[in-house]
Amino acid sequence: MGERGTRFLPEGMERPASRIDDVPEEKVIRSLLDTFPSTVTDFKKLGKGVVRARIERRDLYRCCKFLKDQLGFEHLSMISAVEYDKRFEIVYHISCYGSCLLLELITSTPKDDPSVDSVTSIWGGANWQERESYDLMGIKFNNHPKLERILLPKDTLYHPLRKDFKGGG
Amino acid sequence: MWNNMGPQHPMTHGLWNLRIKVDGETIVDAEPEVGYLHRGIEKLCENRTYTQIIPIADRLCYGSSLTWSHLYCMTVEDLMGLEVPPRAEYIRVASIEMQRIASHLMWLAAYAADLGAMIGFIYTMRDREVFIDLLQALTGSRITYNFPRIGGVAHDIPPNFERDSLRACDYMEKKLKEYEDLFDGSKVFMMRNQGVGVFRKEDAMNLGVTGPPLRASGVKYDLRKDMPYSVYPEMDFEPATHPDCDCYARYRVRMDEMYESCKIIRQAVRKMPKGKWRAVAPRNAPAGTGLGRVEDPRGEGMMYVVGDGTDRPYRLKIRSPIFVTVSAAKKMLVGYKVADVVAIMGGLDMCIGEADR
Amino acid sequence: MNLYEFCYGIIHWLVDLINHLWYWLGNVFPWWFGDFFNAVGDLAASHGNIVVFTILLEVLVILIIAVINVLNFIWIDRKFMGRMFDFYGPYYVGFRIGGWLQNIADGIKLFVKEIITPAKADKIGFYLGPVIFVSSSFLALSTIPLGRNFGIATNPSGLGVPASALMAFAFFAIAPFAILISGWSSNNKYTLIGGMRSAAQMMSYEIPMLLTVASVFLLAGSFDFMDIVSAQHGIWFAIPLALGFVIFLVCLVAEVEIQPFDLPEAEAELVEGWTTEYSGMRFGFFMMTSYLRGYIGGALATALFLGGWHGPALIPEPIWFLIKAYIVFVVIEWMRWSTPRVRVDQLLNIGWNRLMPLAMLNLLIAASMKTMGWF
Amino acid sequence: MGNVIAFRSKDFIKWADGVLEGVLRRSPVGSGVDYLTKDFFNWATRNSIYPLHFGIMCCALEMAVASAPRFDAQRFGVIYRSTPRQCDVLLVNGPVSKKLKPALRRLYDQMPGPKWVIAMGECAISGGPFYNSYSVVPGVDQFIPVDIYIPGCPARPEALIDGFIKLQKMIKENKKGLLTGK
Repeated sequence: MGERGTRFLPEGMERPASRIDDVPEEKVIRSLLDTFPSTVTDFKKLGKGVVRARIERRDLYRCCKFLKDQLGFEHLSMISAVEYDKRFEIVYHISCYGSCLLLELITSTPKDDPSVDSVTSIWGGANWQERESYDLMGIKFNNHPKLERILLPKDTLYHPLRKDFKGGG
Repeated sequence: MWNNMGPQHPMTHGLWNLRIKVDGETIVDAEPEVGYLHRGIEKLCENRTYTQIIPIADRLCYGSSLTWSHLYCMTVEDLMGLEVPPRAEYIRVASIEMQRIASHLMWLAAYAADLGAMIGFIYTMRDREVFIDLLQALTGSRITYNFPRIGGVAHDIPPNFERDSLRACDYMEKKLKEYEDLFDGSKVFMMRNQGVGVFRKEDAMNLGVTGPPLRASGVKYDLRKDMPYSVYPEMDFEPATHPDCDCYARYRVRMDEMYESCKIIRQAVRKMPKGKWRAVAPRNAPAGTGLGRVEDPRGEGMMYVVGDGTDRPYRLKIRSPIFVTVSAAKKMLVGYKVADVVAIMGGLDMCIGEADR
Repeated sequence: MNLYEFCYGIIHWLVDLINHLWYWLGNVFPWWFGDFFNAVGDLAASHGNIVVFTILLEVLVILIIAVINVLNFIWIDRKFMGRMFDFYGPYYVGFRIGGWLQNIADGIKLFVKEIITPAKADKIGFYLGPVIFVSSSFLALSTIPLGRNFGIATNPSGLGVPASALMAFAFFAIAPFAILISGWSSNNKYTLIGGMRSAAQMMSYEIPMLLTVASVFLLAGSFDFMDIVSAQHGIWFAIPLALGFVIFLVCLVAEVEIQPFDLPEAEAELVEGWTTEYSGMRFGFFMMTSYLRGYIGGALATALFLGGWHGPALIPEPIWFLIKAYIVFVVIEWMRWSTPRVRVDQLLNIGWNRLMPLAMLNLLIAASMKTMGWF
Repeated sequence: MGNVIAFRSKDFIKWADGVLEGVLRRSPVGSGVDYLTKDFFNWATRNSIYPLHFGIMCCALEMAVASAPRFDAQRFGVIYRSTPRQCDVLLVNGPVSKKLKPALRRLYDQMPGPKWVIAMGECAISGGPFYNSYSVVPGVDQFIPVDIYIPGCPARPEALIDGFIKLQKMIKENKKGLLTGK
């Protein structure tokens, strides 16, 4: 595993201080719990190399910053927004280039105020994915550089992926 | 001067709009605009049963539809906790790699046509038919195959499939040498590619670019190796990388990937075990979440499905590699000439079907 | 084959015929302006008139030859491309004579199509662009003789142009203005960029081209096509001036805007370049004239470097000339369909940094050969 | 008469055009010209079909394949042009989303007449698999007149070539001469 980690580490990148190579899942859980003891909950190991954690939305930005800078999660794969009865859940799938590890970070917002902090300043790749979530699900991302509709025309009045939207599908 | 390139423009290969601000012939700002092909697939999936979604997943990307239906089936199998028979996995891997070659050949055709070498377009399109024929023999269709099923594949391989695949791989490797003569041997092609669209490793990693553009920036990140799925751990291959970060590196990475795909197809059809090719899948999925990640020809494809105990998914989210990659267009384009737009954006292998969903 | 005598004969016969008619009319109706008919008949039969009509007929003949050649060129282009690309090219149209009628069908279809002038276009420029482009190209064509006695500008009537080669290049160089005018007046960003590129490209490739042509002038000691071709009686200039011939071909490709240097109409980046807004027959004229310029280019290369109409006497002179021009054109097409397109800064770089010094070197070689007295 | 004198030159040209063309069209000269030219013009028009180089979805790929060596639509004089100004046929080969609809309509309006529209594939005909989506127009014929429908999802290249031949037949049935054609 150690050999593998160095082999896939990109050249010229600084190795983060607490980079995990061996038994990554437990290490991630431990360091997250140490840093955010009150806001990180509900750990679960979903499969080989996939960890799920929930975080309250007030700590989301700090947690993402910590994940990128300290734990080496450099790649934000996907941002998905899911609507439930009472809340919206925003699921971040974060992985790192070096080790086979995928973190599923879930945060939830109430229905009357669907807004979370934007992580665009941490991962540039989040820019359009957040815009897409805003477009289709109506979630507001605070501090986003340009929160506009991206897939639908600018004058659309609805957010189609919400369950109360009945047109089409 | 702001200039719209699209939605109808020969450069776009699909349906999107690149707004560039030019100063003379130099690009000073760029802003891609997508959404012209938005079909609302995520919403459509919520009202269809799990089996009905497979054809729609096929139509996500017209360049490599098999990868997407395979990804969908993998995701739902993860949700249902299904075990796929090994023969089905081998058939899947062989067909996906054929699809990858076909997709890369289509990219090469479009790229050559963009750069003005019509001969490249014609030759690659001609040789792509070999693999399209193989896939047609396997699945019965040319572009949208509807072949993977939840828990396996639709049917067994046709007779003589192994022989034909091996022949096709030999033919392809011969032809790839020819393309290398045609393109790498051309001074003009090298002039148009080397040092154009330089995309540093740090930017590529920050902006979430995956697939050949990322590997062409020197990052060895291939989900087939890094987070192996299906039977890829048993295959012997090496993800292609290139340290140059420019358009030529992207071209080289894709060419090398085609060689690797030939290798994988050979191993897959030779190692293919006997047995069943399809497991019985339940009609309803349990409540919970499922996740699938594959290495699409264009990057990291990902699906996230939320089941609620019924026969329809509660939510299906699709991560499209091109959607994220095209958002990095500004970083690549600024500072180059108008003529480089076709080389840079063509080098990303745009497939708008999956980006707009 | 003597074009002038041929045309003179026809015109003379026609004038005689008309004269007889007039005289007959004058005899039949003597009471009704009889003298007038006789006077008109005498006037028509004057030598000056016959010469003028002869030259007009010559122009017509050359025009017909040019148009047939252009149709052939488009057909050869498509068929040759087809052979390179593993397909047939046009095939099913007309009487299945290899798809030769395809070009005629295209032309007639474009004639039937609606002609659109964009609402915000500059009307005068938009109309003038194609006119200048087509007419300047035909003027350049008119100066090139196809045989010793087969040309307009160099005929034995004494009305020919003395420096016909110089004239040809002068007319050939008008085209960038037409392209610039039509690109600017279309009021479209792509056409504007295409027009600008065209102007930059043509002007920068004009200079090395004329320098190589100057070396030919130096060796032949004349600005006239007749003298240049007859100076190549012993040895074609392509052999002593091999470097110059290559430079000339490269510049020619840039001048007639085909593939490696077809930046003004680069299809992938500028939709159709400077012809984007033109529809119907105006576009047809542009397309036809671009092939006509290919023909002119082949003819110029033939006349200046490949010995013109010199060849074994079995075949008539104009046919020799056309065979050589066709071969040059096919070589250009070969380049066209197998190379990618260069970028505009690279194009200018090639023009100024590579071709210019080489053209100077070529001129030096020619001058030293002349000084040594080899020519 | 006073009106005629008060004409400006432009008006005069317009008036003369109208009157002369009207007279010509109605007179035996007009019908004679039409009779002489219609076969020829019709032959030219149907043998040189330039579709617009415009790809939307899966069928666009088959459109590209149809011009590649194996299927070779160029045999029939089919050449793809990139600008709508020089095209005869608008080949709609995919679902038309609501965001694309104005752009497609504009492309159709920019094409010079006579022009035809081919709807290729199920998506363009009726919306196809996306018929009930919130952002797809169910069928391109809702806002553009369509002449030829090519079914298939995606339509195969042979089907596309067959569509072009059907279009040729359709043009052949509808002959127009020099004067009636304009």
